[in-house]
Amino acid sequence: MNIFEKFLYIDRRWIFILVALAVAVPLVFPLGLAVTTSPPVENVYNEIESLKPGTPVLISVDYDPATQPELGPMTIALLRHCIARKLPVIVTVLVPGGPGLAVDITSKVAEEMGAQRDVDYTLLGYKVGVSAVILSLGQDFRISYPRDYYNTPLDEIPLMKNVKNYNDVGLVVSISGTVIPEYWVAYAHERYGQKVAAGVTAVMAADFYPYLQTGQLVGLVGGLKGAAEYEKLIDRPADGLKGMDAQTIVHLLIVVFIILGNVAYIFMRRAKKRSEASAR
Amino acid sequence: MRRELPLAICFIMGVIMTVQFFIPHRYSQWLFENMLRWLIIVFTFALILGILSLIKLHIQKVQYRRRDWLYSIVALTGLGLSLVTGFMKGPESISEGQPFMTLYNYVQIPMQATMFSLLAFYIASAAFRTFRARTLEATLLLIAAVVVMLGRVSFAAIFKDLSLGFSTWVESWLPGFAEWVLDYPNMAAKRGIMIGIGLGAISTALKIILGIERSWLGGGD
Amino acid sequence: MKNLTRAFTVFLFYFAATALTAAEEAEPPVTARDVPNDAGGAVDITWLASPLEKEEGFQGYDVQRRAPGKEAFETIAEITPGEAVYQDKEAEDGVPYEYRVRALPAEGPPVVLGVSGAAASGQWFNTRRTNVLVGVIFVTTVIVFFIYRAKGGAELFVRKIAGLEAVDEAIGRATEMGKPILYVTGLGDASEISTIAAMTILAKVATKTAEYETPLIVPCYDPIVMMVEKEMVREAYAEVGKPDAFDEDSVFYVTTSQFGYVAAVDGIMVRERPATNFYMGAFYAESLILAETGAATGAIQIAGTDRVTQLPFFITACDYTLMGEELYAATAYLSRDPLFLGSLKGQDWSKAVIITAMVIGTALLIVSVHLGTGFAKLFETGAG
Amino acid sequence: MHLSTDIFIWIAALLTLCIYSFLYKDNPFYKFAEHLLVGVSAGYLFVIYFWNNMWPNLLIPLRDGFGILLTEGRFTGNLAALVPGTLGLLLLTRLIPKIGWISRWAFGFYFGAFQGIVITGYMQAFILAQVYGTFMKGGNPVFSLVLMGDFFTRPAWGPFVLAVSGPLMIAGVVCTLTYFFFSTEHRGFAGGVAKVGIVFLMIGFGASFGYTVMARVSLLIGRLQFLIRDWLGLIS
Repeated sequence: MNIFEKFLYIDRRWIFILVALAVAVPLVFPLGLAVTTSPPVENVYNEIESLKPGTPVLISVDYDPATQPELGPMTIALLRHCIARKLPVIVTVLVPGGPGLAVDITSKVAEEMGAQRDVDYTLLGYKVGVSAVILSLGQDFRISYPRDYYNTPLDEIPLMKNVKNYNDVGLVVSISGTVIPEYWVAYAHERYGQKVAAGVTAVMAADFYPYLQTGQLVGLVGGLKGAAEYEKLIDRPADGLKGMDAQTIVHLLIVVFIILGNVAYIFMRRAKKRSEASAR
Repeated sequence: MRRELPLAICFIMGVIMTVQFFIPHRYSQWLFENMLRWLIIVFTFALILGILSLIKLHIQKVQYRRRDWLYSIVALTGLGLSLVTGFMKGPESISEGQPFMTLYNYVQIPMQATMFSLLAFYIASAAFRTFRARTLEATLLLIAAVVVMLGRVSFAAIFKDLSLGFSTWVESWLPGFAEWVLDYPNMAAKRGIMIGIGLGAISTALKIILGIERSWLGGGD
Repeated sequence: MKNLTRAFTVFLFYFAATALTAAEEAEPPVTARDVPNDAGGAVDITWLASPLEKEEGFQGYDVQRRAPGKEAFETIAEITPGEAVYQDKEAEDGVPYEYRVRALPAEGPPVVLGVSGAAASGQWFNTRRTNVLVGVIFVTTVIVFFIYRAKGGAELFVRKIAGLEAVDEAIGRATEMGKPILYVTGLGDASEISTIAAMTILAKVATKTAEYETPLIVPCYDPIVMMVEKEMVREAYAEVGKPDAFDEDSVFYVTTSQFGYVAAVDGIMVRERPATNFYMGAFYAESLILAETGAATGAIQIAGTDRVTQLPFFITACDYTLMGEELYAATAYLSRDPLFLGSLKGQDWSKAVIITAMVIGTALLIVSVHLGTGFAKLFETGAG
Repeated sequence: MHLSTDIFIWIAALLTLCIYSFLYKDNPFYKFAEHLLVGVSAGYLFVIYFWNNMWPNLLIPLRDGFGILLTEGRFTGNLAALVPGTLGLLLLTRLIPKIGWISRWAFGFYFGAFQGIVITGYMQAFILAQVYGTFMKGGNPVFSLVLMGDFFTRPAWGPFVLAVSGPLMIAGVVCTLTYFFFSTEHRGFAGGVAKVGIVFLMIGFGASFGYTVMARVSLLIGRLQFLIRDWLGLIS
């Protein structure tokens, strides 16, 4: 085993420690690096800005705790934006692990902004059968949601009185770490002409670009960076922006790792070839 | 009865939902709305079935003292806690501030969220030890990855803070270039894949409705 | 001269006639129309903006409706200035209503813009979805056609897949080195297509390992998958006439826990140091950890999955990767199973049509934007 | 440093550390936490399925329906919920191996319906709309002679990128589709086109790769924010 090989195959636990430090240090000692916004996120922001006050926005919490650190900040930013613009928010949930997160986020944001449940926002809760639920909302919300999360009949909720189906909703934003936004595209946008935007984990973000090009999605908020951009747009710094320093440093570290690893690999291959040649 | 009837039901339901799509008439809407209403209810049972099977598995593990049965007791205890707190106050139990939500917020969320953050460590070590530009293809992949990784974070800002000469160049070009890569070459590839996946899904659905593909029936007669 | 006057009169007459018809064709001030492609019960009313709109204090319009046999018009909606459409969603199907739109000036009585009649009705076919219907019929036809052809034993050609060519070489290397082969079939259950594909390829690999008597290790995530795979491997050994070489413990169940499974398989890689690792089937976040550990042990690695998000890790950490549909194609190629083969062929033909359409459409757009746009419209969807 | 005094924060922090101990190696702490998670989340799901679905969509309509039937003696639409309710119960027979086959009727019901939804929905969103998007974007041709003209009248970097990107995208889609075409050998012209397809695929996978790195790091940031801020109180 030559020196390059030894270098390449060091115990990975050393690398783990480096990564933990690269995240923790910038969190404790922030650098305050500037964040630039990108068109897909700006489009979501502009779409919400363009809605008339009083137009309901449907935010679908389609994620569970596994992706909460990534998607929670953007959900909060979107909620704050809608409530500040006096757009009533209807919150639905299409993954079973999600309703608890929706309860937590809506109640906290409402308290902080003095919003009233069932007037400024409403939490409809979780329903099974993703595509069936999305389709049913295009006919009548009451098909899948006879009652909200808190067991109140829909007709007794002031906010829902004038909401029958997608015709009465200005924008749907599906926030998810799965392909559920694709179902919103296929069943709410294509079938009922509903405008749809998506907030997704970075794992999925690159896969959603075809929908942006066709206009099937009006905009896309991707990962924690997307949340940070949104926080910048609404001028309310929170967890997203706070995390960006650490994000930048770890990305740099990983790029350095890739370069170092490949350089060592090339030298190792050369050294091997040379020793094989000399053996002959 | 055991195979023909479920196949027939599957066929009829599939055809109804497909044909309904093309008929805007109110009779068709009425049928559609009722089907959706029913689907949600039946599907709820399907998901509950999954949980019941899981409980059965852990109970059997404890019953027959299979390997790691002690951990199954841990799982069953957690399950019991959730169920008790979830039902003790009727529909009220799931509102904010209730014990059920405390269990969710301080036990389920931390663990589930931490699980996938483990990957951050593995990705870093793989970046160093495994991601190799072995072939031309892998090289292209890594270059695109690096562009997106640096273009989507405040990489350029570091240069600015260090006031290096070429900082403005990096600052103005890199994020735009990353966005271009995502908008055009990436988009083209993803669209190609998407059309393939779409055709695959349609063909699978067709085979199931027409009864050509029957593996969903499971074994037995 | 006489002829000239005559010609002139004819011309005048003709001009007047066309001008008149043109005036008739000009949009009437108010139009009521049944909403097309809907469930019924709705009428669209549109009108031309009144010149009064420019005046100060203009209050807007009101839309009125009169059912047949009734005397008076009833106001059904009041519209803000600047708008010129309204949809009456309360119309009864088949009733010939009359609609009247009035402009409301700042002062004085309303000015009637015009009256128009329409009856609501529901349609039995949504014409805007014709292209979807054509698409569905086409895809259904080709797929069913090829499945039946494949069942009938027709020779359907599938090209060689690069990753598969490497399989023999990889098994050969393990045999030379006297080390085992590790075969991981992912986290999918037995009904998933990718798992079925993975099992088909496993059967092929097993016949080779049986021939060379190379040890095979198959750790499983799902108990049912494990049972099926054990049978398949046993059969493969029997097929090449070496049933005794089959080791019962080579196919075994590990655990149904994502990270627990990874830890166990990692342990096997480090201890047994297999010469070749296969990862075929449905993979999630664990793909990265598996492929990394395998690369560190210096094994040749061949992967195949339809989980697009995991492909990048396999491509950079493995020697060969079957990407997405290649996994299915490989299965069709190896097994000649009519279901796999027929649907692969059907999808191939659909793709060929799509590629051709894309080329024709682009060519038309270059030649004439008008023609090309018309062609593109055939594929337009959305909004109802 | 303001160490948290909230017992629940401590529980959450310790469970988080139990999971992280997997980084050292698989161990009993990790296994304990993992099994606890399996149990708690299964219970959570059951409770949510019940209160968010069973209760409002099935049990309340049945309660109301039977209430009216018994007091006023008339049948109402609410009682229609009996049909899916019965089908649902049939589904549960799967737990009893001997009569498990009955569950196939209910399974066929929802499975068939979902497949029917897929066929038309996917044809619209994933095939037709994508083909249309390859020709037109926002009502303008993707392969635009106008943009190319702009470049020739004003030859600069910006107009060049604008003019070339559209055609490049079209080529990318066609080449990628050709790569996944299995009915001809990848030789000659088709082989060349497929090779270009691989280039596009690799750039696409690279973009996903870069983004995935970002995702995993974000999750770690979220968890360390919790440990450093909520538990250790090192930052506010």
